[in-house]
Amino acid sequence: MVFNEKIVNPTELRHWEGKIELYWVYTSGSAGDEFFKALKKGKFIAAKCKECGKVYFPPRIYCEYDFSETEYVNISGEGTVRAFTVARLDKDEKPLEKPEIYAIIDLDGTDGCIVHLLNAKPEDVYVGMRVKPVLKAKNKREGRITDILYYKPS
Amino acid sequence: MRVAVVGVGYSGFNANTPDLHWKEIMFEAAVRAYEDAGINPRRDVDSFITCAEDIWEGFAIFDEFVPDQLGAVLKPTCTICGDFLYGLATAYMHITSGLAEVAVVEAHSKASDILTFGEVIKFAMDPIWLRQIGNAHPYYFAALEMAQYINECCITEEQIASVVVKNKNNARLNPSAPYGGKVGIEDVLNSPMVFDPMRKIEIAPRADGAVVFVLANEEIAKKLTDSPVWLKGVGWWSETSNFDTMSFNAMYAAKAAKMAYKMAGITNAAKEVDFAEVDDRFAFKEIQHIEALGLSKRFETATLMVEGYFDRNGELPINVSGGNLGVGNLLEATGGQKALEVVLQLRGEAGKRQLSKAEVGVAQAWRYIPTASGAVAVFGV
Amino acid sequence: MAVGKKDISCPPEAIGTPIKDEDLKKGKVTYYEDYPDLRYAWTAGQAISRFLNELKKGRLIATKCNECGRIMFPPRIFCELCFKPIDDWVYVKDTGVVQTFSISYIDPDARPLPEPIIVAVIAVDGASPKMGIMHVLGEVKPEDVYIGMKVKAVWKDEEEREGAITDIKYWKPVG
Amino acid sequence: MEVEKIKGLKFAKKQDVAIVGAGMTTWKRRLNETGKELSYIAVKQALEEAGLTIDDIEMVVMGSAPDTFDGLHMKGEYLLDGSGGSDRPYMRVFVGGGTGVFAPIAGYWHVASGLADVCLVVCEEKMSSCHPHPQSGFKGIWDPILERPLTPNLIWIFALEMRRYMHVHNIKHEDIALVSVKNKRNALDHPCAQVAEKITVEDVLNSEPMALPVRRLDVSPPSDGAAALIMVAPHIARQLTDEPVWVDGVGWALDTTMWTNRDLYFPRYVAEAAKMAYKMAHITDPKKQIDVAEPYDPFDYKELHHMEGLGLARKGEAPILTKEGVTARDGDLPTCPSGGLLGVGNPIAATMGVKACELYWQLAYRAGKRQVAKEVTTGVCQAWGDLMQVGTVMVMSNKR
Repeated sequence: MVFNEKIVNPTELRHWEGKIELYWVYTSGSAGDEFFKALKKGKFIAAKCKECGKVYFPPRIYCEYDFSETEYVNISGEGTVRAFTVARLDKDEKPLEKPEIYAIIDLDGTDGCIVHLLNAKPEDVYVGMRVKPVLKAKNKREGRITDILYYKPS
Repeated sequence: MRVAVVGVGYSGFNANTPDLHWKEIMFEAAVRAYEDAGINPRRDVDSFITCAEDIWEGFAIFDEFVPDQLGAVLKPTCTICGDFLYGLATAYMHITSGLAEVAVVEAHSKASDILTFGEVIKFAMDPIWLRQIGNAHPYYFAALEMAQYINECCITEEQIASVVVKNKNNARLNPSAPYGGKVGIEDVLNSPMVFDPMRKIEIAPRADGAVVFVLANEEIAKKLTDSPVWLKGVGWWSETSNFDTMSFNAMYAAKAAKMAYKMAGITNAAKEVDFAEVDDRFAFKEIQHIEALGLSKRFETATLMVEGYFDRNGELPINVSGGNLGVGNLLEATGGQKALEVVLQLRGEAGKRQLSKAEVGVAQAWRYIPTASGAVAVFGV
Repeated sequence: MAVGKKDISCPPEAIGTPIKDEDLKKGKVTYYEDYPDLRYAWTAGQAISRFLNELKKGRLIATKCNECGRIMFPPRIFCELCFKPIDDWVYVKDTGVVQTFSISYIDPDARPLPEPIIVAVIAVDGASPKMGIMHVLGEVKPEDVYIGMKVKAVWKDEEEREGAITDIKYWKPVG
Repeated sequence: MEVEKIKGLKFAKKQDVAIVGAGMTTWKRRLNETGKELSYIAVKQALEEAGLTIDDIEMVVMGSAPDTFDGLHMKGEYLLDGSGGSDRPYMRVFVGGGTGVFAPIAGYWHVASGLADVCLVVCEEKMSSCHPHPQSGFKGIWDPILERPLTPNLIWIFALEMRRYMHVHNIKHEDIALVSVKNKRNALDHPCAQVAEKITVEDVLNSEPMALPVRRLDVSPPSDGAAALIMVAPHIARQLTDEPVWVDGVGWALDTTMWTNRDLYFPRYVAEAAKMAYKMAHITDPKKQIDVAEPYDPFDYKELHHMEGLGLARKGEAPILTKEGVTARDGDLPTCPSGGLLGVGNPIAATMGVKACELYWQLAYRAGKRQVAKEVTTGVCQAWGDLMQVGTVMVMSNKR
């Protein structure tokens, strides 16, 4: 026996709607700040582990695996598509007006990658495609990842 | 010291539960588990563990709302932010470190309470590098992984479809599976492509439910029951939290399985494991996880899937319960439903879907988008 | 291999980059501001559905456990101490006694309130001792509130009630 | 079933647990570093003190309080790489504010069960991300149907509890304010402190009212910060140091969700947790056997409340001990010699840095200027959290 009685009439059952009424301000952090300030100038940087030589993108101040410090290195920001998907649903699982192509892009000169949008026709995209970033106009850049509008075939 | 499962209970699993508060589904599952074990939680249990995440529930400190409905008031009670199988690992450690003789693990899903599911998953993504990009549902992240994986392993659409077909049909024999159905390969291939190469039907829909396990050390287990199910091994592992260092090949499951198998003394999983319940919240994940658990070789799994090797009457049945594709995405209770099915099979209490040979079973769960973490538990009689 | 020396002082150094709100506003550091839409519809369930429906009728309902004999308020569908389902539903009075109180000058976001509000834990008459709920007090000056004060619920008009805890506007002193 | 008969078996652990290193970041209102970077800084320091590298770490425990602060769902997963959790078993434990001592308790069971010989415990909190105010993050701690519609502020529960405590024992606010004065002064010696200062009782009583009886200086500030602790098996400890600090006992307990149904004057959840920890540590008379204490002090009355829960003072007696100077750094029972949350800061879970880490440093005689005057062998640290519900207690000793 779990319960002695239960409500039978469904109109007597209640629910209560609510929202988490907060917003958040995320600082980019030490490495992030360095990257976005460079991006504002149109430059790309990655972080190289001083110990094992692994080059991280997104850059970070530590090597994830040996916990030693890193140093910043310049990269071109261009890369190669490793995988992609054509997303057709929005956050509420309703159809998107225009499908978005997301791609994992291995960046040149790094062991890392970026996940970003591709501006191309879905049927033209292929694994191994060379792509380059398209940035916002210099005066519109805010120091965020969205300063990169999208990647496009190069 | 050996650790046994001496009682299991569950509530659900349903697509929606408009009549019960999440506390009430936890209570239902707990009462059934204590009844099954023949214990009184107010007197006999030394430690209570709940597996939950704040934002799945819509709370800031969910731990507050845990004790009452488990019978845990003023007793050692805690929350593990992880899947149910992480909770099992914690209970295992509580018992082997002598902190507890009897420990209770609970996990639940009240997914139907969440109105903005896509937004909630997106909230788990790195705010600086990933969350801001695009407007699509975060399912895209799993689709990227799928795209890379099927490309690497040359897996075809039909092979992925056969996972859906198997699980949806298995679920038809499971009275607690809300998403079972007579589905054929054609039906899957006709399902709309929503995140190419992923189809809508390959994404597990959400479900509500709660699972409670009672675990005990060897001495107490033998007093409580003549035929305990042993928790032979448990493992959990995290790859990384960053998309750039993730393997996209379920390394987390492989490493967790290695840890669990070592504890259980299993050297050749493909031979020694009789059946398994693996995470299939996206259809391709099942193939990935079968490989990671060492139940078949890389590049061969998809072929074996089509050949019926993993069917209910196949060599190595996988997801006899219907898996997540049949039962639903149970959030942190996903591993709970899997462990529950394994225990029921080992006890011979699985009803119409009972397997003829069930002596060693494995349950595996992943922590969902956007993580690369997961846990594995090995049970045996 | 012993590295520890008794004379080292821990923590050896304080690392971290403190920043001020102005640094964000002036753009000295980069940041991202996010307003996610995290919405829920919590199922009220057996006990609370009934409680809310009774509030709409201007009544307070509690539950009873025959094993420990407690009349529990706010109601729940199980007794958490005996770990069994409840045995009965009973109405309790809309009067009670202040167990403890506070005078709050701030709102949930720590902004100052125009007028301080008085919040209290009120043990409701008819339930077991100390079975209280949190609510606000009204029609009383902050300096006149005391622990042990008898209070009574002031309800919204019937047509305004929606089956919510706020159907009670506040509790006012009696006697 | 008769479990009682064989209860004697309990605490038959596989191996003892020692602490060999700790570290923490500075604690400030807002730090530029991300949560991952803060965790990394704390871990790096702990590894250095222990003389270990990240490769020596077998498992990682993360302690972090509600996700609403950092603003990340599954924030344990997000913090993973900076905490050294990459390519390792990694688990996040959570009991709200009590996590600061609960995370090391989890580290204890990882090692005591024999699953890990070296376990890293990391606690992190970045409260400044949460807007409009870090306190807003607590909006979600209330029951969504019964309490949230009343638009409560977190401070309410403390004010209600403090009022009840003052009423039952007839305690004056001046006596309670002494705790704030003591801890903020102690914090002057802590390099990471956020609000260390010399203040007087009058300053506290005249500070801005928040939710009376609670005033601004009765409260600890919101902070960003992280802390780390390394727990190891005896055979590892012996290789690293001649004088490790041992974990003698752990305990935790969670009280009912229905906080309005309890008498708030006594923290029975702390008392239950202490009972478990003391039993394990063979402590029968805490007043005599405990040399130094780090009870949780997010509010000044809370230190007193918790001393009573820990059995370090009789009910209602803690304010008298404080007045007599017993709890000062050179007193008979130094309490919060670190400066506590009131002085160093309150990055919720990361308060491990002034609770478990500080107790370790005191017992290892590494607390520098904060080292208490008397000789110490055994100490207790404690944290508390949720809706005035959870007590977590750990007893440590530098003698085996």
